[in-house]
Amino acid sequence: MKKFVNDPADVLAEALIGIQAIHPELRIDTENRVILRAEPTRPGKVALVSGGGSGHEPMHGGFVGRGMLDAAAAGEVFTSPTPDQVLAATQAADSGAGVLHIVKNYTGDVLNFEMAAELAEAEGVRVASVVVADDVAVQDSTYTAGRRGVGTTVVLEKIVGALAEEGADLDAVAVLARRVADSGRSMGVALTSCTVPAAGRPTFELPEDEMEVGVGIHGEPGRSRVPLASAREVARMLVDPIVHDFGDPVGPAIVLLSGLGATPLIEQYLLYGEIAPLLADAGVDVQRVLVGDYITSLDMAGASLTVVKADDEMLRLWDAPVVTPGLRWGA
Amino acid sequence: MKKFVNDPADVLAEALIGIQAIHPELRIDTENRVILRAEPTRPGKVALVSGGGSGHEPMHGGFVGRGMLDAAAAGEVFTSPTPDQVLAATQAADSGAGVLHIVKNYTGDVLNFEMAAELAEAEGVRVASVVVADDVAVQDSTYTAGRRGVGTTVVLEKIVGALAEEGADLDAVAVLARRVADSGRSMGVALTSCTVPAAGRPTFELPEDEMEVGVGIHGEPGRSRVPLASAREVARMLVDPIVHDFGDPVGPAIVLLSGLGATPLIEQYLLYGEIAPLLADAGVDVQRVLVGDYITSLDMAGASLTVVKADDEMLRLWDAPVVTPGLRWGA
Amino acid sequence: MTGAVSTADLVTWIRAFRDAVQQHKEELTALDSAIGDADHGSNLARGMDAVVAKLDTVPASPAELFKTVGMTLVSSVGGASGPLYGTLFLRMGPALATEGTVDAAALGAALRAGVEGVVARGKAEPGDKTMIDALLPALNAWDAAGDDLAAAARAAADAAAAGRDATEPLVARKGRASYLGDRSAGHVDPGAASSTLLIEALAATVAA
Amino acid sequence: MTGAVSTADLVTWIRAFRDAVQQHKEELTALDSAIGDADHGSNLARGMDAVVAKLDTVPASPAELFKTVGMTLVSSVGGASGPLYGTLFLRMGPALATEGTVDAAALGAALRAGVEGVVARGKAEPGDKTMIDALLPALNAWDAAGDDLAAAARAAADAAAAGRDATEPLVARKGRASYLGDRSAGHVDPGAASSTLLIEALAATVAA
Ligand SMILES: Nc1ncnc2c1ncn2[C@@H]1O[C@H](COP(=O)(O)OP(=O)(O)O)[C@@H](O)[C@H]1O
Ligand SMILES: Nc1ncnc2c1ncn2[C@@H]1O[C@H](COP(=O)(O)OP(=O)(O)O)[C@@H](O)[C@H]1O
Ligand SMILES: [Mg+2]
Ligand SMILES: [Mg+2]
Ligand SMILES: [Mg+2]
Ligand SMILES: [Mg+2]
Repeated sequence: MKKFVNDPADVLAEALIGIQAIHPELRIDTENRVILRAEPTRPGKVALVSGGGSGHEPMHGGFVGRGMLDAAAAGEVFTSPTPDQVLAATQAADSGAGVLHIVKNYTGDVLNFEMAAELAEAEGVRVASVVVADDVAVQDSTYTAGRRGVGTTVVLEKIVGALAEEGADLDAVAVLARRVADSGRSMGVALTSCTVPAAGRPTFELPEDEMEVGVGIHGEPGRSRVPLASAREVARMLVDPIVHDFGDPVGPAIVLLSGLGATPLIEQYLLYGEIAPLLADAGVDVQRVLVGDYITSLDMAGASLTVVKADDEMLRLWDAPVVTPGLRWGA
Repeated sequence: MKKFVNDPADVLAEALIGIQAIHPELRIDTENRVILRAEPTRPGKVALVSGGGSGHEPMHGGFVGRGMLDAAAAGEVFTSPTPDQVLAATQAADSGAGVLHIVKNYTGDVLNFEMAAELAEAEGVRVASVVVADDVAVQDSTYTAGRRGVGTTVVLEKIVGALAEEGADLDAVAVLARRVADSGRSMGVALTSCTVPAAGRPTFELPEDEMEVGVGIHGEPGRSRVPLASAREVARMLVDPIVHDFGDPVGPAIVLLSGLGATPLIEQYLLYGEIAPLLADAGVDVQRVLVGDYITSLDMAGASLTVVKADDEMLRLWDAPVVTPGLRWGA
Repeated sequence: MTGAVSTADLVTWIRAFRDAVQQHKEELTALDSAIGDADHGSNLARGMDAVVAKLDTVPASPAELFKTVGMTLVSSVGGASGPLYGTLFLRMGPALATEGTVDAAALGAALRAGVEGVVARGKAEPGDKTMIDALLPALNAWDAAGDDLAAAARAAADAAAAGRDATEPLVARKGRASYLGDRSAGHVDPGAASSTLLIEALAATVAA
Repeated sequence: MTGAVSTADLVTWIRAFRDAVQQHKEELTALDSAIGDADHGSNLARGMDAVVAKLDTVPASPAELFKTVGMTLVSSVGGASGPLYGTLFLRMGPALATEGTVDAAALGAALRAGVEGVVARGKAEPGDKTMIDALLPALNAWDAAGDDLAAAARAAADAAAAGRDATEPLVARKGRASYLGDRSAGHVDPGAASSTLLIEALAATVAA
């Protein structure tokens, strides 16, 4: 395992030390492994709290800051945070105006945030939750755990963060959050497996001439394994299922192409060059686009495409200032 | 070779198509493979032009924009651009106030920029040049090609870009550029080789239990190959040669830790957590710090540390607004 | 130790479970690599280490013990298994008397309360390819075995193992493995494997 | 073709060099992988393809031909070898008459002008482990061989090959390989290898 680590058991704790050294504008609660804005939440402002397993950097800690999250609970690598952690994040972030939990739809995340919300409400904190379940690689069904949450999370945190910054109340914030969550679809592909530090070996074996289509961001194997394809073909494998899942013409949209950790920017640029015309052909009117590492899967080579249908309000909030380690503009 | 590419011969051309689709605020001269700001250079403003081989994204094209570069010439992967390309960039960027060429010290870059400067001057464009040679892994000597240019380039482009934006003349811009270039030192380490798309296989073989210390950003083998070490030991291998090379106590500094392309942010955070106390112990007073992928080497796993001694003017210019794909703040 | 166990015996069980998890940590993670995210072994190992660190002094009662185990698992494991294993123990405690020893019937009732808690939290049904597929058969075997504690525990452990093995051909409908659809078939569920270690540790403890 | 070559013959040489570069492209890149950045083969191949694309009509004179070759290499190769190979040809042209055929002495003088141009641009000295280490011995052997063109070219090609081989133990002092310090020893210089292909192509052309 070739990684910059010391003892694999210490990866999260030590990464947090680094984040604190790099970002004085953030505050780390080391005991609870919570990343907060250095400044406490403005009285009256609804707080946005997210979190999840680590290994997806910059998500979530890298999206804490003005215009986006108020706090993020960092679980162990690929392991959702515990209720205690989420509770600590929730209590620290609450200004009295209530807290929105932004949860990616994984059983662990849902259960731990659920317990945390119960505990927080018992302590008198108003909590609303939104669950992001945007991964079209997973067949949706009420009998299963449903779809995974991927890139729409980032878009949601940005847009809803801007609304909270404007002073909207918890109900309004939660309504918009659910609207954004419902408007997003994602699809990913892996060229290599990631290696969980504590496991010490790749989560799956992928021969030199194969790739995983529909892979999860925790190295969960995808829905199918296909021969290694050109960027042009990969673009189609990402765009088609998303467009198909939307059904209706998409219209104005915010698009995110995220590298999965080990895919360099030049490949992401090239891949997006193939994706853009396919989106246009399919009636996706790309209004805003981000390409880079935003939601990763440790050292996995691959990419994940997210398309979020966006109305004027969402675009306006997208353009509002944001000052976080992972997203920054307007200030 | 597991990459998002079509024909390896088309990597650069196709990546530029992607960049154009992502960044409407940039203009791509596809024929000459030059990346420019969409807005022409303000009359009277000195233009900053850089460039080099591709495969180091976001450098250089990702640093074109307000407060940083005016144009960047993109060579083939790991191959410095030709004089024609640099000439085209120079002519397009010049507002009449002259052009600063920012050149990394590689034989190819130096020769091609030199020829371009001769051609540009023959066309009546005033050109000054600064050569960045900051890689302490390379023994310096007048009998050799000297040191390579690495991360100080990014810091220089930011600081000097801010000065040019303020309206300083070419001489002043060049003087500051040389001062920044002289103030920076870098050191890199690779855990894996990169793979040049046209070559199709890793540039060097590195066994599972070894790493290259002092590696170059083109996959040039380093000065020594040592057993795979912990992040704590790697931090020392990066910090010690830099501090030793400075000799005198460093004092206030800007620090850049760049991933080399396939190293995820969580490892970079962790590594910086180990670097920070070593820098403090060595008398480096870190005033500003960037950690992320800024100057990469295709899909190499590894990191490069840069320390630039910074006086108050340099810090002030560092903090000035910058709006580029790769660096953005203050606007 | 045929009819009933003391709190100290139950602590021995919990310690034995920790040892079994440590011993099978890599195996559990390997199972989770195949159909999940390669962390079930380290998750449970981290949690059970935290639990054992709290057991230097034996708790006052079984109820107390299970509360400590459950709270510690909830606050140290994370993932899906943290709240689920946590709930299992948190629900077992209140089902028990706060004093004295515990016999087969009492422990069986406590286990039932725990497993019902897991079902309530996780909404898994039998055959969904989860820890439920080892725990439910274990419970049923326990009840069917009658008054003898050692026999009940032995029957439960065997049933858990059979339930665990039976998860192999199943297509997962809950948890991370469900994302795989049909490709989840052909692998044993990691949570069913760790639950079997739990019941097996109990059987070994009461047999000793 | 013993005493002199026409522009068309020289075009044949340039085409033969392109073919040789294409044929040895992977080998050149492999040499560059060991002590450089793994692009010398693709760099030169790209450049020589661009050159040959411009030679559908035979240029008016050797001077014209070399100018085209030099300019095309400068504008299509990049890297260190682009300006250096470009300079080689750009300096060869003016050293030649603008009409008629070229004999051994004239071609030798042109080569000398070219190689001096490479030295002036790249500041490499003999023994620095660069293309110079193949080109300079070739030049000296050419001059020593006298009037016979085929003999001069053959001698030059053999000397280039020997010079190329002699770069193997050297520690590089110029170009990218110099960053390696002592670790650059034990590998043949890629530019010396490609230069040898150039002179070898000439020898083959004039021998034909
Ligand atoms: N809804 C559920 N109900 C019961 N058990 C579940 C459920 N979801 C997951 N599990 C169990 O949890 C195990 C995975 O645990 P673990 O790997 O620690 O968590 P995660 O899936 O969050 O990484 C599965 O093997 C399964 O037995
Ligand atoms: N200063 C120099 N003088 C002469 N030849 C040089 C010099 N620097 C490099 N070379 C030659 O260039 C070759 C490398 O060419 P190439 O790989 O195409 O360029 P780059 O090093 O920019 O990738 C070396 O093998 C060497 O022969
Ligand atoms: Mg997990
Ligand atoms: Mg090169
Ligand atoms: Mg798991
Ligand atoms: Mg090279």
